[in-house]
Amino acid sequence: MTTILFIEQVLNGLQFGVMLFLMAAGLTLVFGVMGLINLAHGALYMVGAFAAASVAAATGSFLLGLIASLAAAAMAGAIVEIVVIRRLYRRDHLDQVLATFALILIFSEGTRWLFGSFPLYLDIPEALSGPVTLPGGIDYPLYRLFIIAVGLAVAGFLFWLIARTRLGIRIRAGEADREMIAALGVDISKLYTLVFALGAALAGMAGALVGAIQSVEVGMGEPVLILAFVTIIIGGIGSIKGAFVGALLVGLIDTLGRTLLPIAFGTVMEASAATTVGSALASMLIYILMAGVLIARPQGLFGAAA
Amino acid sequence: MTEPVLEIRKLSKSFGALRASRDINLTLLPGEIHALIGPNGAGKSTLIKQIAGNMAPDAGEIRFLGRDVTALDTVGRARMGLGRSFQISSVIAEFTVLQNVVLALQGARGTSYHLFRAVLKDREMTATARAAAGRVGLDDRLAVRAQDLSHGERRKLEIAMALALAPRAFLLDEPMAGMGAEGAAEMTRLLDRLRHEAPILLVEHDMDAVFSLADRISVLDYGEIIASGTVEEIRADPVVRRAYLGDDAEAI
Amino acid sequence: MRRETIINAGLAAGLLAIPLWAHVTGEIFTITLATRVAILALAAVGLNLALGLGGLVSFGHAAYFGLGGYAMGILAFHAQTYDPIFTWPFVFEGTKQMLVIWAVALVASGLAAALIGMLTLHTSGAYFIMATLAFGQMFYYLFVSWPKYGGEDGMAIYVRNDFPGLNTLDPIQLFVICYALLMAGLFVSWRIARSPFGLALQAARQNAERVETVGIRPFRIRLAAFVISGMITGLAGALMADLNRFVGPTMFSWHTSGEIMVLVILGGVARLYGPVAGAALFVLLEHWLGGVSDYWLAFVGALLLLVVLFARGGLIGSLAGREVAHD
Amino acid sequence: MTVLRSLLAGTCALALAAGAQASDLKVGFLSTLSGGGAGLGVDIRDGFLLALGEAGADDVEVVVEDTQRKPEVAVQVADEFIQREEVDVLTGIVFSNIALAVVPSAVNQGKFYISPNAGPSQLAGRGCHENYFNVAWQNDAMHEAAGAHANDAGYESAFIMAPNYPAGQDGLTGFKRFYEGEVVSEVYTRLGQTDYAAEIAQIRASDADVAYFFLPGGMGISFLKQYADAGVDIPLIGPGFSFDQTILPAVGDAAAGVRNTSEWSPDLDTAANAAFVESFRAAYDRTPSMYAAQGYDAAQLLLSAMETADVSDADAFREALRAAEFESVRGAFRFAANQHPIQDIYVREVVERDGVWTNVVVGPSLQDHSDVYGADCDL
Repeated sequence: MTTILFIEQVLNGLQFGVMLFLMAAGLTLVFGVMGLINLAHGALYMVGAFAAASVAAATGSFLLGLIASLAAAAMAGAIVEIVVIRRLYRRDHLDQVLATFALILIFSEGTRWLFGSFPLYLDIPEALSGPVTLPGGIDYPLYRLFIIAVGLAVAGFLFWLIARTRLGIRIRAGEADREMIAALGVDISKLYTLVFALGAALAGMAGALVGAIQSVEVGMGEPVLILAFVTIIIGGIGSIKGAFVGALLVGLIDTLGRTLLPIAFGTVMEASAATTVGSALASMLIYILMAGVLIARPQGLFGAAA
Repeated sequence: MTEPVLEIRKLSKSFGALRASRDINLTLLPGEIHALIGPNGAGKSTLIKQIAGNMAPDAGEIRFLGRDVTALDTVGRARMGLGRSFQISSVIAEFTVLQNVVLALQGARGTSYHLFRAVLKDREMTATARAAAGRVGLDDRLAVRAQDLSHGERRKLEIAMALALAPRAFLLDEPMAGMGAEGAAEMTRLLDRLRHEAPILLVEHDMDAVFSLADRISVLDYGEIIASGTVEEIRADPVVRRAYLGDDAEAI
Repeated sequence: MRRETIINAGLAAGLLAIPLWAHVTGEIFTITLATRVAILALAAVGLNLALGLGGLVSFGHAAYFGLGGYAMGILAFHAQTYDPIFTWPFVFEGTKQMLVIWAVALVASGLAAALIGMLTLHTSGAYFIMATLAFGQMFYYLFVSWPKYGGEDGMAIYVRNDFPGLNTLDPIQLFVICYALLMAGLFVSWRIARSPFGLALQAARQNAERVETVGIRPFRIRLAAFVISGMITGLAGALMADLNRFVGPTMFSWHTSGEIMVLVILGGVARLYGPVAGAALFVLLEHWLGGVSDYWLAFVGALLLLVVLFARGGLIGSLAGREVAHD
Repeated sequence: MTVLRSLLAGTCALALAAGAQASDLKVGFLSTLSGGGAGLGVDIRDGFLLALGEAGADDVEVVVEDTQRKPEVAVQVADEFIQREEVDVLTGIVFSNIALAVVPSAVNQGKFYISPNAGPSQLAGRGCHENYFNVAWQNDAMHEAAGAHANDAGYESAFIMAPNYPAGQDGLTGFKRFYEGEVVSEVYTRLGQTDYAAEIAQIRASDADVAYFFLPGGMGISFLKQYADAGVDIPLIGPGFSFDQTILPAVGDAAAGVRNTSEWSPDLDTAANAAFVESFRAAYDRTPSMYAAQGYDAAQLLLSAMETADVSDADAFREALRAAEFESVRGAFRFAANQHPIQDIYVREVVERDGVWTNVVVGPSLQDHSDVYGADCDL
């Protein structure tokens, strides 16, 4: 493998990781503030992608589609929070898991009912399409660089939001003590709806951004959801920093493992067997990483000690 | 001189800049009630947690029955015979009184991996559990769920659970907390009898109880033992009067 | 008699009587459905042990269900090809004997549960849920990308495995086997609930700190419960594979985990017969709702949501009322 | 179990009016109609029902059920069809793994199975069965045709890629069976993978003359979009699955001009095909896919057999099916000894026509093609 190819794969891993971060950040924020585990987060990702695809198709503007994805996912999130999730904060995790599992079924089949069973079309905007040549002669798709930039910008925004703004103070206070923040006179239920909608909007935006280079179809959120869980376990629940580091780790290890392992096995065994074994092992790498973290630091890399 | 049952040597624990335990030395001798008193925030809870094994000290040593148990966890210390009650009642809420005591019994006996024996059909076991419940006066409440007990009854249940372990030492964290005068008096009589079973390290705010029960008293302030001695010595100690008893000193 | 006891007896009798009646009238498909109910119920009995008694919200029980299924698939596959599974340190041949298959299924799922349990039981709450889910999914990816045993295609076993003295191809006889195992599973879980072990397990769910102070290690108790739980679900997986004469990696998918959990919830968490009621209800719902609309899964979702929000005791809870203390 | 039942609307009434006819036939149609891959099942079903409706087949009753793309659900559905509905013929399965789970047991119980899609090698070779008819293709056919096309086009080195699952491995084996150039790299991706940046980087670095990929469904959509965006100038070829009418609209111009192989194309110049495409568009308001065409042919095959034989006489009915006396929308069609097709495979190109992305035939790739597995079949 050449250095150029390696650098390109690192960029790919970075882009994948940044995408995972958008998913994991919403999940971890909702968990940190409300103590809620939300399986339907992947459904919000799907909602974002479908909203973007249909608005982009109707208006011809990717930007409008992206805005629509944010709005639709945030709205879906807020509605879900008010109608269902709100009743679950005082319940145990089992009830939360089941209710949000039920929401997945409803969202998936509802989307299929609205949009049909065929994948939708969503394309990269003209201005961002095609490759650019990076220093060192690497041809790399501009759109993927754009995703990396957006992801990093969102990460920066979130760190600023949590650390510097009034909302952030309330979020941090909410994590520390629900009763205290209620005593401070903050309307806690409004805060929760807001945080949930924020998490949903992040997921929706991830769905729209990724939808342009992948298939916009029902069920597209589920594999990402599982990876987001792995990310959070590695990074530590409730920690935005943990989600960021975890997402980049998962993105890089998964991408590099997929390309490097078959090559590594190829040096010791016959080529087609090496690709099979290498691919099989590569698909398990991040789970092995997760197991390692669970053994060494059960609370995750940046999680507060239990 | 008899060997102490429980011995704490130079125990220290800090949380950042806060030194919650500073070089604490403490012994518990056979047959005695040793009371540990101190104002809120003096570090009593931190000390109890370290003795029970919930928290590891930064430095120092804890010896129980002549053995260094500093590295042993809660379960190991419980198995050696350290019977503990909690400051805030901690029982199994959905279990009946009898089930709670039986649970403690099977913990002591190590029978928790029996899969197929009906636990409440074991006559010897339930008889022993009944006896322990009887000792604390809960014999007519055996079939009541712990969550339906009164506060005072739950405190008694905790003592019964500690008793069922056939402990070599009791570690009781404010057993009188939240009890009325009558309940406290009853509990005082109970503890008075218990000392013959095993010595008691008693953390308590109720000064009447402490002064009537304790053979020795140690006073904790800012994580430090500032005085230790008999009831009379503590009453007379000027440092204690100033630091802890304050204006109420006259009342004692 | 307590009302719940009567309901339980009714469920046990009904699940036996309906297929027997169907056998007499020649409604073979009803027997197949009843067999499916019995097997799904057994899988849920396994989960209920961890979930109901131990409070361990495992979202990865599909791993054990799938391992049980693949134990059957791999053994039967090697029996078909006469090629031993491994030859070192001893020769291990494939087999078509259900009893051997069950033993292997129990051991395999038990070992996996022990391993996953050791890694995840140090965590709690949401961590535990996500970690079990992720490990279950790991098995899914492993079996999807393992070409020897069919990969994503899975394996079809064309002839059902043998049970001494019975003809397993006869639907009613297969049903009787599954029903007997379900009853055995229920018996085990009934005895465990009343045993010292069950007492410690339930105590650890409610107040782990208290359990420690009486000298019991919650981790070990939970691990043991998790292993037993996984084994029962694994056995159900082996039976399901034999009913379908097919195993595939979807047995490992997290949807399977979710479904097993839904069975427990629909029936009633920690109720002895909750899994039976849940499985029966689920199979019937599939049947009825499937006819109503293409999008029937949305209705299942809505129903599940309503149960979680408003009927937390599940079916048995609604019928039998509040649980009374174990006497 | 899903009981999605769609009795042909008018059919039922007509059958009642005509009284019970001797040639009554009951079809159990089980397919993936919900969740991922539902689009393919829906197209097969629509094509199948269209043919029955056009023929006014009032003596055919169809029971439709969803398999959710889960083999274990499909097995349950098949049990219900056989045990409760007592159907004579089963059909409809989209995916090979589901066919492998259902077909052997169904045909062993004396039922006929007509495959409108999916032709796993096991069922073409040693596992062939007298009651199993494949009216679509053996799985390798399109890959083999793509290998042959790569030779014809003069590509001397190829990068080949498929998901790491049996159909993927078979696909690449099929390609290599006919391809004579050098395979510079053989890559297996994860099933259901959505991001192909890593693989695209490898393709770019490989400097091959052509990249051959088999990524059905959403995987293909993702790959094509990302490949187009990456600006790699190595041409692509693929099997028809990756360029089908069910996914082309979602891919858009990312697939423009790509060559692919299929036994059918909407512009294929036969009278039967022109009529089919027109009536499918009229009935469902969309361009039919290859899957719809196969569903249509499956129904035609069934109807043709019913004209000469009664299903109650299994041997006669089997002979009638074997004769395949129907006008396939793909042109010449007949069965080989293993009851898999002997047919032409075409090279198609993706173009935009009347605002719709679709395929047009460029030319033949393999003529009178049948599979290699038939040699192992004892029929």
